[in-house]
Amino acid sequence: MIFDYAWLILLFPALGLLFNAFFGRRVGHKVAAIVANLAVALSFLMAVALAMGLSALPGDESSVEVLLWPWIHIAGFQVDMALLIDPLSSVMILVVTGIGLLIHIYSATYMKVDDEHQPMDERRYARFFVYMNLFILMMLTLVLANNYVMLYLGWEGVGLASYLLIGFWFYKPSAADAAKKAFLVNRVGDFGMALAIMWMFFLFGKEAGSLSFDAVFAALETASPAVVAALTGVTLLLLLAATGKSAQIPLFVWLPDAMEGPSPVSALIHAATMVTAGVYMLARSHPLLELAPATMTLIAWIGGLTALMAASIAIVQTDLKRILAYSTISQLGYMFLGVGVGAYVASVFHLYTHAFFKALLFLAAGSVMHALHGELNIDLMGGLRKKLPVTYAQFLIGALALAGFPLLSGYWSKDAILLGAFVTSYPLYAIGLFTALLTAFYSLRAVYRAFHGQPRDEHLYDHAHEQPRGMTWPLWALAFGAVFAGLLGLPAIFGKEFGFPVGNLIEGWLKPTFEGLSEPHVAFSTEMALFISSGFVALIGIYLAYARYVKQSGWTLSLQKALSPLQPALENKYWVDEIYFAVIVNPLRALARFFATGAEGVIDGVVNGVGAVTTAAGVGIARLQTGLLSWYALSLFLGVVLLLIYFVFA
Amino acid sequence: MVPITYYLILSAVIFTIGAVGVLVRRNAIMIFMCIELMLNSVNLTLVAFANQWGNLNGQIFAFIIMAVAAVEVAVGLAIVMAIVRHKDTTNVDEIHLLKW
Amino acid sequence: MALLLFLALALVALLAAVGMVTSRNAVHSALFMLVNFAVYAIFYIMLNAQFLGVVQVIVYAGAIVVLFLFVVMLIGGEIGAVRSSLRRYTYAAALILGALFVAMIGLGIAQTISTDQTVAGAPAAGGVEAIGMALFTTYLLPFELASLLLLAGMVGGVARRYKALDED
Amino acid sequence: MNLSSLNWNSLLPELVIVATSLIVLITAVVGKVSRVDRIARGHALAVVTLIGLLIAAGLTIMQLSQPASDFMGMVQSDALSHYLNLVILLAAALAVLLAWDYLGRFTYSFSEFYSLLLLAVAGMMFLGKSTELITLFVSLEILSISLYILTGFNRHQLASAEASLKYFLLGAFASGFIVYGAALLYGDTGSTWFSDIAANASGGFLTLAGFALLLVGFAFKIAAVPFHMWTPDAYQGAPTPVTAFMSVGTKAAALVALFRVLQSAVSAPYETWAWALAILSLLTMTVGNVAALRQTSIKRLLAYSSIAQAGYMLIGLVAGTVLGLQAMLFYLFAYAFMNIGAFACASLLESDDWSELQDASMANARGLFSRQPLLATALAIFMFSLAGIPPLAGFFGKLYLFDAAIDAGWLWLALVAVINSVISAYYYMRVVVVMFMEAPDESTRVRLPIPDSAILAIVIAVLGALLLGILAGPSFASLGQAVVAWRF
Repeated sequence: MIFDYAWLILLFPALGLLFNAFFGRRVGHKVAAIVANLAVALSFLMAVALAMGLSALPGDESSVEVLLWPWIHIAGFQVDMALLIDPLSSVMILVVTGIGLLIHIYSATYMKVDDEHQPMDERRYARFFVYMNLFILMMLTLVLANNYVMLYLGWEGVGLASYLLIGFWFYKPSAADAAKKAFLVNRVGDFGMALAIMWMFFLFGKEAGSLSFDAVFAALETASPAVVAALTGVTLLLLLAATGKSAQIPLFVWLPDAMEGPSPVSALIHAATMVTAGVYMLARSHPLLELAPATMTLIAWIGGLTALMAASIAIVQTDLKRILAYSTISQLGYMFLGVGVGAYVASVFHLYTHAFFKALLFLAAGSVMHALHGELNIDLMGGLRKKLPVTYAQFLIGALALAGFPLLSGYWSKDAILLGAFVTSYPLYAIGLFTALLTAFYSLRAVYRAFHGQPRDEHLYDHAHEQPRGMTWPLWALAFGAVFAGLLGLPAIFGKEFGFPVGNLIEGWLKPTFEGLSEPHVAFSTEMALFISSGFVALIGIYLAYARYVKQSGWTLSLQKALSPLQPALENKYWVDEIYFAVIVNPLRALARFFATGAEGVIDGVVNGVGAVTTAAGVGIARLQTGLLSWYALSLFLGVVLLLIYFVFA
Repeated sequence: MVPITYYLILSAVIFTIGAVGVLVRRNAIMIFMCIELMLNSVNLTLVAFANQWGNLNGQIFAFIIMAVAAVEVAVGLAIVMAIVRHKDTTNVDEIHLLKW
Repeated sequence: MALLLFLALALVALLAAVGMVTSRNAVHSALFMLVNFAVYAIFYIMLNAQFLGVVQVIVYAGAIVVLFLFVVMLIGGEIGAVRSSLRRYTYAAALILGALFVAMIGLGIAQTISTDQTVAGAPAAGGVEAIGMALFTTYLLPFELASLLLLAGMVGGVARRYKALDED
Repeated sequence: MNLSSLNWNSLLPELVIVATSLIVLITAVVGKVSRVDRIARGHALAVVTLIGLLIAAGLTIMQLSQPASDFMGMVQSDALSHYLNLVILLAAALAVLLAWDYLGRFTYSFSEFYSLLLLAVAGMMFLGKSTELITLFVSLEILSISLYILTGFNRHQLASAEASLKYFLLGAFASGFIVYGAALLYGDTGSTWFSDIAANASGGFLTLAGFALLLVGFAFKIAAVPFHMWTPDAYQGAPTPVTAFMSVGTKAAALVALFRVLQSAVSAPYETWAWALAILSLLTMTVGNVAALRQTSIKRLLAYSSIAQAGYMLIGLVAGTVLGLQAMLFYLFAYAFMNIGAFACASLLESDDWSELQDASMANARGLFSRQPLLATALAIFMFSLAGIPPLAGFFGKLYLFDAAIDAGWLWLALVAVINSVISAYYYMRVVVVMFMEAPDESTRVRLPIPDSAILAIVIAVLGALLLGILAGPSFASLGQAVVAWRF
């Protein structure tokens, strides 16, 4: 039985990271890269095998739990290290290992030079792959966990890998700051996660004896109204956690800065996989969410507004990777929107297509960066399509998929979410549709600014060189996915109406996980109308970008002038960073100072608040250690006599 | 014949004198001598008990304690000398670099 | 007779102990200690531990006290201890604790060991042969461990040997 | 008596350690070598030491599956002593890795250092096995004497000498009490064997006084309040590898030996000694944690933290159940990894200026993350583990200890321990915050050189702290099987 060997999927990356951690810097670039790639490749094969094994099971039993070992076992409460293999997790592991493998392959070439474009030394090179394998391991732990505690383990683990990789060029202050920012912002979210788990422990721990998804969800069926009421709180905390990990309002600020990490990291962790963990976790917790409609509504609005806000900021960004970062936030907003309106399948579908085209875009951006020796400002590019035709083609495919160009993968999945929004709430649908327009505009803006027109910096242009071969074919593979991945999720209704041999594959696959929930369905004509309108909107966006940046039509300039009052807000990212700085960072700094130097006044103040007795004890105990031997001996002798008296008279 | 208790009480008293000496003396070497006094009193206790029980157990123990005391002296005096080389004092009141 | 001898010797031992603890001069203390140890040697013999009595003289009087004296002479004894208010409290505390300690131990001895248990003429247990036999049979392990202990002490001394090398 | 009739097998690991110690020692007197060669020879000696430790560990592991055995009734080889041996050997091996480069900074007496370290290891191993008072006392002295010397091994530093003097005088003072207690027990029962003591004890004041004094000795070694005063000073002054080793090894050996005494020699009622230990435990963790709050030296902070940790571990003894023992052993393993790991990181933050008291101060760690992210991360992991944050080993150790306490009816003690954990989180987090959130000073901007051996030690410790956490269930269960076999 293939499931008995499911643990192999975790073992391979673990072995890979151990090998590179211990021997990586001695074996040279080639071996280090091969080992790391092989580890992920084997994991991917295992993921495929698991998915195939799952598909062989009858539909109503397609969920397998594999116990690795009992983990925590105290007085009537048990948490296991156990893997849950079901349709949802199988999609996730395929994405994580599949996209992960392609990015690993790309990195093997990409990371041969460092941020200064100097050859990378073996040590750092191996370290990079240690982190990458660690990330894969942790991400797999996260998505395969069968309980909340293990999920939290993976949750913190991917966070750790993420901070280490954001700060990979740690000697650059900007990178160190970005890592710090990611760490801090995520702490807020993770705190929510920890609280949510504790709360669930108190709600269900006794009854279910475990925090496994099955046990918790089963306990819901007999839950008292009080427990159901408490679920709103629990789910709000889960939402807080998800907004941290998935960079949503209010905790999105760390993601743009996270672009300080190497490009493959941005592609893998900050676009394709880790940031989607929040979406995964919410989708996984859907039985809880279903009982907390208020949270659902909040999720939908957070998603919608984040999508709109991030897309609008992306329009004015000039740093290629930052445009993509905001676009990631915006696309994650769509996924949240999908979850919030109950269109879980659509969300997961978008997660899956997004992984392809966003990874493609980031890697293509990475290869632009490579070509231009680290330059990312699109204002300094231009005309690159002549110099970098392959990269141009790849980037264009990614951008079109992101823009929702009809029939490409992004088109299908975005529409599925918009459909869900349309069924639930017209304002949300309107926001989503308008965001689609912005999305199409900013993605093509990036393409036109970077690759079309005249070179704006001759020196950069002259030195540009096409990507090396090792980086090319993973990109083509991703491009293939960006074009065709959507075909797995063609609306079922198409199959019915047009007589396609296959219906909505992904919906059929995920059905067991989201059993009992009906995906939104509307009349065929409505659905067609929605499809056409969103395709139309995407084309408008693309045309706008074309008119503004290629044709440079006069009316676009006057339009821009008309909108210019908005520009400061956009360029300053709605001053969110500044607001946070005032409201959160400064108090946090104060807290840090308090932790660091609190010895004197502050701690006394705080401790005084708790009780003057403790202060006295604290001061007293520190002073008791006088450094004088006689005093120590006296204390010892006092102890001796007290013990004697105690024992003799007890 | 001497009651065994006399030996025991005597050694308890001298043990205590040694312990009190450890607390009140300030010279490291003196403190150390007081500890030797304590160990010796223990030996007396052991030998007295051995006599009472009529077995060798206590005597062997006392013998081993002598070995321990000898080693402690060798090591202890070396340690005191190390301090003297640094600080030129054996007064433990003046040796308080490490505190709080 | 034996009791008288014991009482006389006990007095000497006590006085020597008090003298050792209170003497200002470390050399005097060491000499008081020597007296105390010598009295103990006599007690050992009275208690049928002849071998230990001899060892006591050789090891303690012969080696340990001499070593102490040697070091005291080398680095000078305690010169006029500094008096501080803290010390007075220490004295009081030490004496009270000491009294309590003796009381507790005395209580234990008095309760468990009856006073009419006298030093029995136990078998000539403490001879060299008996001790030797015991050490090399039943108590082989602690004996060997004691050798390890001595080794550790020796190594501790040896470790000081690279002084010249370490300090340049 | 025939030597070959003795059960040497039960002492095999200890014999290997002693033999290694002798081998290491002998090289000190062979030939004359230049200074450069001396360093190389020091490394060779470290390798020999490691090999000896590994062989001993291998033999111990092989013995795990064998039934309990004894050697002339003096020592008992059983699951308890085997697991203790593993903790001690692990601690020693990590300490050797730390000493590898560190030692050369102040001495050339490599062979003495390693041979004393090995003797201390042997002493600890014997201590955990002793079932007889003389053996117990001699073992205790072997480890103490070795550690006194090791504590004062850095002769360029007054602090080291002072630490050594304080440790020695107080240790010898405590020895006086422990040996007096042993004498009283002998007087009470006429024997120094635990089994006889348990069987023949009068149960009167003499017995109780004897146990009380014996307990003093253990409490001193465990660094339980109020017998802890030497600990911060000795730990701060000693060379860091020695501190790391003794903070784990001594505590482990003393705790296990105390457990053996309590279970096989004590005839006093459970309530009597359990309450005494409970109060010691309460005092120990509270004093340790409160005093650690204000420390500015990471090394001294860790010293106070190790006092507090001893308080947690005493809970296992208080419970006195299978679960308690199991939890204590688990915690010892966890503690070996996280505490030595923390000291390893601290040793890298130290300066070479021995003239004054300059050890790993908090200021040296400022902004460490932006200088050496991996080192900072490792230290953070150890701090998190010591603070008991999931999913690290320390968390599970505490969880099991508290669970054992509640299971044995000591709910209040578990609650006190939880409150203490919260207090302790403050100072552990302070270190993390300083490393991650503060900007480095100009003076501390330099990259610290990290020797390979220290990296290896830290990596092992990190892996241990992580894996014991992730594999908490199975490792706790396997300890359980061994411990249940132990007679209760």
